[in-house]
Amino acid sequence: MEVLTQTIVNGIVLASIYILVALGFALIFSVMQVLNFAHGAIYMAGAYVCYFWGTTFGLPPWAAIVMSAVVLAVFGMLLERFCFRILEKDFNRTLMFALALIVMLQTAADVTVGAYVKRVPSVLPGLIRIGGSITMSKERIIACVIAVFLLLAVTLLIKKTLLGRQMRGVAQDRDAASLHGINVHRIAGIAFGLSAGLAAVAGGLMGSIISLNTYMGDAMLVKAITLVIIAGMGSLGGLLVSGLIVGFIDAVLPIFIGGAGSEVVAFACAIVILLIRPSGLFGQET
Amino acid sequence: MRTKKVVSGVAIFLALALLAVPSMVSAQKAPQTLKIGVHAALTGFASAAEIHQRDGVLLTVDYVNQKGGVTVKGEKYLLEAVVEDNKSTAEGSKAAAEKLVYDHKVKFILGATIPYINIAAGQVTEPAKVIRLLNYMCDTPEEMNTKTPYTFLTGPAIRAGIGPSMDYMTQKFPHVKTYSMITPQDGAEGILGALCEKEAAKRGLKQTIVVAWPHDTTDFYPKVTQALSTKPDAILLVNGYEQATGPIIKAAREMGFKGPAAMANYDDPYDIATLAGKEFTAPFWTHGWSRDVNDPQLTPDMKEVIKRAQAKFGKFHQWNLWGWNEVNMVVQVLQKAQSFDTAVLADTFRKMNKIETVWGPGHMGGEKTYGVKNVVCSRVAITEVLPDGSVKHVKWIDYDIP
Amino acid sequence: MNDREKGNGQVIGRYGVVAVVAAFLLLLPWLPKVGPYFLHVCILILTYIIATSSLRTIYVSGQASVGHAAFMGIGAYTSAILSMRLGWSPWLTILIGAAGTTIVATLSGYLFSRLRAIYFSMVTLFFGVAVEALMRSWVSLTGGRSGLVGFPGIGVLSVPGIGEINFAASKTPYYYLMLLLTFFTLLVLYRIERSRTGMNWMAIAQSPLVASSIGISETKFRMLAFGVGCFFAGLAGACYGHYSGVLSSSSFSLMPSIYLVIYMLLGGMSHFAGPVIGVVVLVAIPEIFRSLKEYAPFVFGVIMLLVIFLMPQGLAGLMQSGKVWYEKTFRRGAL
Amino acid sequence: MAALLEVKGLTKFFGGLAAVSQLDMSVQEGVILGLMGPNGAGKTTVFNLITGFMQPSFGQIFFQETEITGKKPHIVAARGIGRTFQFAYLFPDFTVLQNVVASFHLDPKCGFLEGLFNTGAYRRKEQRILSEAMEILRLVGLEREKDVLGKNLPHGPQKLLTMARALAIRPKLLLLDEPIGGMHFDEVNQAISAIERIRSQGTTIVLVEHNMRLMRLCDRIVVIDFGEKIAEGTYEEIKNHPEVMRAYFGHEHAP
Repeated sequence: MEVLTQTIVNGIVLASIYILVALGFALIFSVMQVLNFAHGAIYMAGAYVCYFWGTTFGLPPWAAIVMSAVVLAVFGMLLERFCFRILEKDFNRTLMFALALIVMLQTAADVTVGAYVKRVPSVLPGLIRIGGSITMSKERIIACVIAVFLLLAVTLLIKKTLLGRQMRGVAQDRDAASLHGINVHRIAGIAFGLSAGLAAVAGGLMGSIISLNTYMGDAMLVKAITLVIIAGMGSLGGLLVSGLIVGFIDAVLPIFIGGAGSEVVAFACAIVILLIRPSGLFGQET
Repeated sequence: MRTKKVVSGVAIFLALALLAVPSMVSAQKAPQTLKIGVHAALTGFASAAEIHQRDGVLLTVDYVNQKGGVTVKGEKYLLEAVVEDNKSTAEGSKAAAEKLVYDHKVKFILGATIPYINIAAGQVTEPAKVIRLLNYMCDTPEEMNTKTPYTFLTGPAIRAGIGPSMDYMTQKFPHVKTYSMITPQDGAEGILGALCEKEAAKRGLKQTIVVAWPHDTTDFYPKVTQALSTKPDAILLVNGYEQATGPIIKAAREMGFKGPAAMANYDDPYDIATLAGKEFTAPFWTHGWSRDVNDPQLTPDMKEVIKRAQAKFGKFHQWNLWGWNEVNMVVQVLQKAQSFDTAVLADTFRKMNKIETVWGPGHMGGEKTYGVKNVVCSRVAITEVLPDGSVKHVKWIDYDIP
Repeated sequence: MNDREKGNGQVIGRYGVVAVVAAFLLLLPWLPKVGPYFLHVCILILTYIIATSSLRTIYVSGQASVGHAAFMGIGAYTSAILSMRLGWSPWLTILIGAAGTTIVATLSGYLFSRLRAIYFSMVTLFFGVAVEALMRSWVSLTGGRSGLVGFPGIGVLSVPGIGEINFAASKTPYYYLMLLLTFFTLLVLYRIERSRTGMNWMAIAQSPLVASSIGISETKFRMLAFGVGCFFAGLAGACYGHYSGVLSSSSFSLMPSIYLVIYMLLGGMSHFAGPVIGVVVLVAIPEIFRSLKEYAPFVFGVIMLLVIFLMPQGLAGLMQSGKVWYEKTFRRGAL
Repeated sequence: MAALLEVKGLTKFFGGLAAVSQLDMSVQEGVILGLMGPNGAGKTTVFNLITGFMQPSFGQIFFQETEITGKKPHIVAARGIGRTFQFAYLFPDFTVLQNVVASFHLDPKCGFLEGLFNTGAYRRKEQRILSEAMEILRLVGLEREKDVLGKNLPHGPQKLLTMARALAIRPKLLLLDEPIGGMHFDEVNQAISAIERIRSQGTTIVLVEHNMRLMRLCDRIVVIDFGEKIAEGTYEEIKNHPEVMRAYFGHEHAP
């Protein structure tokens, strides 16, 4: 019974964090047509910056997360302004730049703080008891809550506000949008900042749940891509479903399948879905 | 367009200039030095620990040189550590070994940790008859066997910890009858599982399940769920490293497991307490070591390393001890053998029935287990993390590997 | 008159350059100060040249694969396991490994050929990581994370006339083997690219719509490109496996695949020589900077950034503009 | 004599509405057939259905008495139906000459291995192809631009190039989709003379066009509106056909 509950909750926790990362990846892709392979590295950087604020500057955990989100958001905007904007419309060079970014960020983390075992101080340590026997870690729950809250906020931002409408406009047709007087670059910058910020928050939250390491981004990047592909490019609702699918695969399958078998299953699913519905489960047919 | 060309020209010039730098740097060399190769992961997932082993070697080399270096056949030799990054990959490991053996022409390589990295390096060092000192090894048959006479295990052996851990478990927690084992999926899980089962049987314990987690596991909940599903009285972690052990303990506690958790390995208790959360790590013990310089039970060497590490790097990490240990092994063997012929050296090493480790007196063993008498046996510590998160050295236990 | 002389001069010059390079490569092991480690790096470079050039072949047909290392892995593991379990000669198993890779590639290539652009990249990415995860988790067959060891090297080859060549004794035979294979690979790939097949590939890459309207079967030719490319990847992987004597799945995961792409893009995708240049530069320079230890990857990153922002056409493009500039000045000198 | 192309009850639904419905049409050998109709009448859809770029919902298409309904585009092309597109789609990074040479993929059937070993036969074939390609370029009057990159051509010549490319597969039937759309005057003359020359070589042509000058060339004209055939006949017959008037101008008498 408690095993079941814990597993289900954990599935939701993982899902919410995956979605947080994937959302940023999808955002950049749909607004800028850039496959930002460095998204995982940014997530990793977020975790480290958060650790930095939390320990070196002794900020309270929640403040550390906020600050790291801010730092990374600014970093993202700078990236957009001074790098991706220059390489615009050159797919190969954009891709290469993202890869270079991975190398740089990972090495930077490695040589600065990387070598010591560390963990982001958790926002809310301790356990809560549900009923008699079922215990759960508060930080996982809180991580999930924060993630869901952010997801709602971003969804509202995209669906309801003017900025969101402009973003969707740019995503649909860049040129038409700029003809309608939308400052495409500004939108791209904001999207990049937002995406980096979300990744940073995810990093901070995950960094308190598990231990930090400089290659934690690689796995998360693949997860994000899996989510986006299963959902279909530029489908927010889809992300929710695909996130839950992958989250539960990761939370449940390892219990039954030894070693890395669960990964094989997850990727096989992604391949099959791609082959059957290239535009993803919820993407509009092209 | 033109400017672009110019700039790229400049860029190339810079690149070339950069190329020139290291060659100049590596130009000057001190006379009468003895090079010792360090084959450690400075990048990649194994670097978290092995960088500190490297640091340990560096500070020990300084120490030895301050004391006047090593004397062989009346000649004084200063030690020089040449470090190569094995990049935590098989290719990297092989490349680093090649570099050390053929370019730096070292006679000793202070080796790595992860099975496939050790094995890959062995492919190079054994044919070249270069003595390689492993920190650690996961007992996969390829790592050490009769075909690897030049490979020595100087760090504490993995199988040495299992028995003492179980003894401590049965003494301190008599109610414990069953335990489930959690270990990384690095190829050794089968061997270790069988080994533990045997040891457990001797002590009337029952091993309910062996759970193996892949190296890049991000979330340990599922694996721990699997381990706890058999309702064990205790959990026994064998092998693995702090970044994993910490979260595993954390997960187990979060899932409401209150029984004793033993790390039958040499993970740092402080790191684990940090990762698992000080408040709910206990009851937990490991064979890693206390950093309390006032503890009389710590050997003088250990205290020396702790002091020097804090002075040199501002921070002590227990992997510094491994580095110190390896270098001192080399020194002892050299002084005993009074020769640079690796065959002679290896032979002398095997015959040393008394050898000083950083953890106390030791001797050679392993002939029955591995077919070669290349394993240094000394003693393991039981170090417990107390409920308040502080770390206490409980006792030393001597061990011998036949 | 003047022009013709210059033309001859250039022709002679070109052959001269080729001759010098060939001589250098052939005599390399015998040059002074060339130790086993140097040869080891050369063998590595040659292996990557084969892999990267074959990757470029796939890109030429408009298929941006991000899972190429996985196919090297398939070749390597197939060959290693066969030679270990069945005790067959590595010479045979290497070929089987390459062939097996081709079969897998052609089948998957057929399935994937319905996907274009990013979607194709994504499916290859997933294929790559899935294969790697499989290698990692199928411990009984591949040795899992601890890697596969104990499979035979190429050993002694007795050639009538030359006598016995012992591959175990030194690196020189391996070097020549890889050199031969690299030459063979580049020759074949170059011929195909210059032939009508290559033209069809480029046509499909530029506009699948038009290509099919003039009777070019997209599926067939994309499959062909994928098969050919992966054959050489498998070949390179298998040879490297027997050379290194230990295989670990981590060598064929996402990052290695991505590095192959980096080598190619940095060298310059639009030039046949691009991958060669890219690999030589990106493998050689970090080697020179080994002494920087954990800081070494920065060098790699810096080079990438330089190329990305200063050389849009990649290093090969730079070479070409250099040649143009040289010829300009040469002509000016002549007049 | 039997028709070269026979279309029976061709129907294509997009979602609910029929872009083409119950279209019957037959093209005799050696004629130029004009396919007329207001914008959105479904002319291009008919082309796409014939050449296999779209799958028909119902109906059959016969080419030289053999059914080609729903065959893949490259197979249809191999059977001998060449086509151009409404927009000047071409290989932007190939030169004009390469654009045409590439289209000789079907003839001669050059094998992978021949190309790989660069056999003498293969080289001779490629030589022949080169000269034939030049001929075709001369036919459409692009021989001077032969080394220009496709993407650097102005729109008019691009359209001519697509015609040349379609011609290079030696089609028995050539489908031209608005061959002179967006051209200016002298380019139009160039195109028209090219089309006449093509026809004089005995290639059957179906063309979609609004331009009346081009329609005069046609031996027969089929007019469709909302996917249905509303009239068929010679230019003269069509010119004053009431249905056509209504379709085009909304009322019966000519302007």
